[in-house]
Amino acid sequence: MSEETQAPAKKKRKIVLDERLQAYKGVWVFVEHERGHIHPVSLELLGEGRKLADSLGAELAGVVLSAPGDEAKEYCNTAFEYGADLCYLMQNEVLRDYRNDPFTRGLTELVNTYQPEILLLGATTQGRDLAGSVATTLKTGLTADCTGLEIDPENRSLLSTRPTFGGSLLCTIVTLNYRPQMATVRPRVMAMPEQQPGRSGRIIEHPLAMVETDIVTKVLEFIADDTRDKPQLPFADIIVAGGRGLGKPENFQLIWDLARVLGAEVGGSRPVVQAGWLELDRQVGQSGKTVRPKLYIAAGISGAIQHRVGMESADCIIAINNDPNAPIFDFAHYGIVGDAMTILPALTEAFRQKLATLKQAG
Amino acid sequence: MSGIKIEEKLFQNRYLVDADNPHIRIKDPALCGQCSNQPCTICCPAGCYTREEQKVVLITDGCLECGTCRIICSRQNVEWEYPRGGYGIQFKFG
Amino acid sequence: MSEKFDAIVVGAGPAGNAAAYTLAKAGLSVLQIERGEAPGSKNVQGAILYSDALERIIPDFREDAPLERHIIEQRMWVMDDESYIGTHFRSNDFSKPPHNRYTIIRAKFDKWFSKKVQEAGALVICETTVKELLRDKTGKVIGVETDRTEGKIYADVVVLADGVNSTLARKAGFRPELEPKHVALAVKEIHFLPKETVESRFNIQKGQGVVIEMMGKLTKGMMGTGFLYTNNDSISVGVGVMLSDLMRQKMTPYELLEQTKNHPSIKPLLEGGEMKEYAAHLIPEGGYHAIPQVFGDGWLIAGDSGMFVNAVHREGSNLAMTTGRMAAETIIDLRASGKAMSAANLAEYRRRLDDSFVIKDMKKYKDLPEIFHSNNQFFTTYPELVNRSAYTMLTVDGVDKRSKEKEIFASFREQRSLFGMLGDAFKLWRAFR
Amino acid sequence: MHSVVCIKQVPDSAQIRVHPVTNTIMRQGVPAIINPYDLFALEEALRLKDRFGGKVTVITMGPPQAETALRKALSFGADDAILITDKAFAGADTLATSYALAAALRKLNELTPVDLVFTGKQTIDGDTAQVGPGIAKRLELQLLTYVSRIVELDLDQRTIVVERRAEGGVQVLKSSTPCLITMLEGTNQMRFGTMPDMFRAARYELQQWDRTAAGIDDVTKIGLKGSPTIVSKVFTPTPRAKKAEMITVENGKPADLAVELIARITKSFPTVEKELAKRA
Repeated sequence: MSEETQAPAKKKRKIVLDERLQAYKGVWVFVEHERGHIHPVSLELLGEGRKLADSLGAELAGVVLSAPGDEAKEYCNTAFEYGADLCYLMQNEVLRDYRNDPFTRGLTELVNTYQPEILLLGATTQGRDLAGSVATTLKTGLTADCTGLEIDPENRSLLSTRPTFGGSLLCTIVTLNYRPQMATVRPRVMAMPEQQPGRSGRIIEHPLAMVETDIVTKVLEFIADDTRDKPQLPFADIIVAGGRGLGKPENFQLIWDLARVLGAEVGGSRPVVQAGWLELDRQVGQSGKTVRPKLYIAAGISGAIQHRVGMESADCIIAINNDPNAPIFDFAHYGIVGDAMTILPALTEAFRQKLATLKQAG
Repeated sequence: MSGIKIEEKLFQNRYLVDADNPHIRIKDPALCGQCSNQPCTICCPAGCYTREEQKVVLITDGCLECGTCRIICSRQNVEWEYPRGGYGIQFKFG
Repeated sequence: MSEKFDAIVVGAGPAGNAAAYTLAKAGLSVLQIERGEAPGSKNVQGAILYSDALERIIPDFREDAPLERHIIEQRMWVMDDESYIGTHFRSNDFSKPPHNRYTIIRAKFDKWFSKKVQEAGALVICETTVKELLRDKTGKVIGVETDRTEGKIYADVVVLADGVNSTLARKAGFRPELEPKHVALAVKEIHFLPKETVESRFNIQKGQGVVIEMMGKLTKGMMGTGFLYTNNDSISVGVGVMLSDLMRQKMTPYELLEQTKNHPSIKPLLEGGEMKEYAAHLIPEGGYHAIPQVFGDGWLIAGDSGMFVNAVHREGSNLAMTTGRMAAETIIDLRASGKAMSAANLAEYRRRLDDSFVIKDMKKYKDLPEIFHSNNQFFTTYPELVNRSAYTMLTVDGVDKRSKEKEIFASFREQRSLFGMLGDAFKLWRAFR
Repeated sequence: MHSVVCIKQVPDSAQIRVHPVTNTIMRQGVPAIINPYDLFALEEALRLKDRFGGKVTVITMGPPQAETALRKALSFGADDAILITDKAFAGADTLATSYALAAALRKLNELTPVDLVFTGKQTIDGDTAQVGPGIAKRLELQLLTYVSRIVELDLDQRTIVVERRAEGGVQVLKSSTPCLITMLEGTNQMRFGTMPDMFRAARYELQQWDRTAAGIDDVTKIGLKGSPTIVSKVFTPTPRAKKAEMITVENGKPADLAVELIARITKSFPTVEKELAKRA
């Protein structure tokens, strides 16, 4: 939907659901899996789906499409432990590796047969590829990268909220007289629900009438990412970042020391990358990476807006700067005014002890 | 300087940065060491020139292409060109 | 097969657009090259549009040109640190169309002007920077080379309207580098406010505008001026000082702008505004003596590139449009009579400028830059004295008026001495006669 | 070889600001640009043209002003440009958009057979990444999304091998043309157009198609009517400008500061505590 040409609906358009669509019930979550394990986003969506199903008074179902074998049963059991009441299971050799054609055919078949009112997928490269073609095949509405999902009490329809215009605004999207209401959600947006070991549910198997010769696109091979050397800042949970306030490139070693103890990724502001202290892949900010770690430690970074827009959505931000009115103290959670060169080693030591105590306790 | 952050002002502007192809260059950094008052570090309206120990560091990302640095450099040590066509500052109002 | 045109115009500011429009309207094959993403992306101005210069090019411009407000009130302020004394001239005649002056926003205005240039038949190509002039063995300019592959383009004549830095003329050796005392650096912001707030704050109706020119201690002892112009739903505020003065001061341009915005008389006018852009630009202030060679074999210079600015009256864009138009008219007349684009023939352009208000005005104030340059008391002492005197006269404190007058004269004499004041009066007379 | 690249003119969202005090949307001075992701698609098509020869056509669906985006695409080296514009398209969401573009592509295919259709990964104003898959489904084209490299292309055999970004790795797929490719960002860098291309773009007589010219007869499928989703409200996120809690200790020794900081974190940030436990 293109925002700028669409004026928000002035009067609240009364969504009247025609007869045929009344029958669509239940909330489905597409369970994405890759080489033996479920993608975490699917579990987060089961948590979100549980909430939606409860407020609708409907059932939550996992949808598993995979090659024949016990693994698929495992995926269903895990889905039950994260809240699913039942699982639709479709097994066929053509579903071994993800390909658009068979997965679209399979998911569309299930939807047309068992008619859910809500279908959620993870906004991964697989989820977005599949959601786009399934929504078009079903001729229904799809909202991507949602940050909030809730049920409109008046007419039981799904209200999906998502960022627009580069994230500076949010908008709420409603699917009109079409079912199912589809939405994708990015990883790490929804909270991970508690696992309830031993929780079970029923499985409904459904065949997919397709053979390999029906499918044009073949998978020649799969090259796994070698994550060791390439910095993965956008996916890091803990980041230690340094700025020009550290004074000299040698002082950056203190950042690396703390990061090693925390198993964290190292990042930096634009000036240090420009000055050649750090490689471009590690630059955080407007013209670098956008990161959403759980913990972001910033030492010697003034926190100019060009840096802030790249890291302000971190869960917990710690700022160390010798300038008391550095802008970073306006939005960090905790601040220490002091010399990073002495505070960083102290922090490294304190965290090492903290991890040691956790180890004994754990 | 009472803590006016030039970055806050430049953040409002629209730039098409010609990545790693800066249009202005300091010809001989050593000359800057001998320059007593380094006026470029004061007069540049976008704060592109910053003093670092003896040297002067130039980051052209926020450049407003006014030409001041070329004119005031007493040693004509600034190689000043316009950015490539379509790059650099793009004024929304001007 | 290389491209060949009757004329190439470099730059899409007021001078370039005026030249390209006039040439295209006369049926010449014209190529206009602009380095910005669009005409206006690289241009900065206060900005006031003087209708007269544009009327001679596009008489019916008011029908669809993006104009902000027509100006009905001019305020001139002489500033002290906490006060100003000045004149406000508001006339209802200014409200009667056709309006004489408008505030404009250059990015929108230049894009409109460029559309007119294209409708007139000129070929406009943006996002392309002209690197240097192409010259034949005799040194005659025969075209330009751009920064794109296969970038050589030929023409009988090239109009250089590439702005104050005048890079092409400098590189070709047609003119020397700019001197700090011949140019001012202006920094400017635009603050957005609801239309109603602008109108209530300046006591104006829909479409009406107020402009303020400021001088005095605002520029902290440097020679320069400040300005505040009302646009439709925004306010342009800025300050400009001579580069030669700025070099000696330890104050950055954005610090000077911040202090200007916080002056007690200005701060309330900007209250609640949202700053949407910060710009900087050089303004030619050298006046008549700084005008370079403006014509030669196969080339002409128009606009800021030729230093055509009458600083004391804040007139630049009208001189740019006029010089652009006259450059084009000279080329058209030479072609009509089958004459070559030689320096001798193109000298006619300079002769026409000499007969026009452009050079006459600039000649009138030719000594002003020098005088003001070495007499910054006009920017410090006198503004202070005038403001203090007004304060003294207007404060009712039981002191009799004659004593107040004595005190005021004493303060003038003490600061400037009788002889000094006589000298200053003579200097002002010489600068403005 | 004939490639068609679908591009969209979008507001430069990086320039859109939210007023810090009134929280209103500041839209003044927001220029329109080519959707940045589409440039990777256009560059890839131009590189294939450099290798195999043939033609690159650029199409866009939008208001008349979208002409500037097409001229910019021409200036990079595209050969033809078609603007699909009609009042009936206003308010179209991705489903209606893919319907209209698919119809136009059918028409184009009749004029000159199309080998590859390119779209960007998504748009920066809609971010839905649905138009590509939507067009492919409607035209029965093989869909290859998040393509990072075109490994092989055999025009006679009509086969193509690409590398596609998947979760945790790269899939190498072999498929057949005609197919629809959405390009991953960062896979290439847009070239700097030559002067002849700039001239051609400035002089190009733009082709405009309304809905009938684009071969659309069923008006209920386009514009607001053909859109299953509508925007019910647009609002600004509540800004969290809460000042930092400053950590200080009497003796100001760094070691004590560090311990005090960690204590505060573990007390009010359980997720961080859990994360640390994982790494113990």
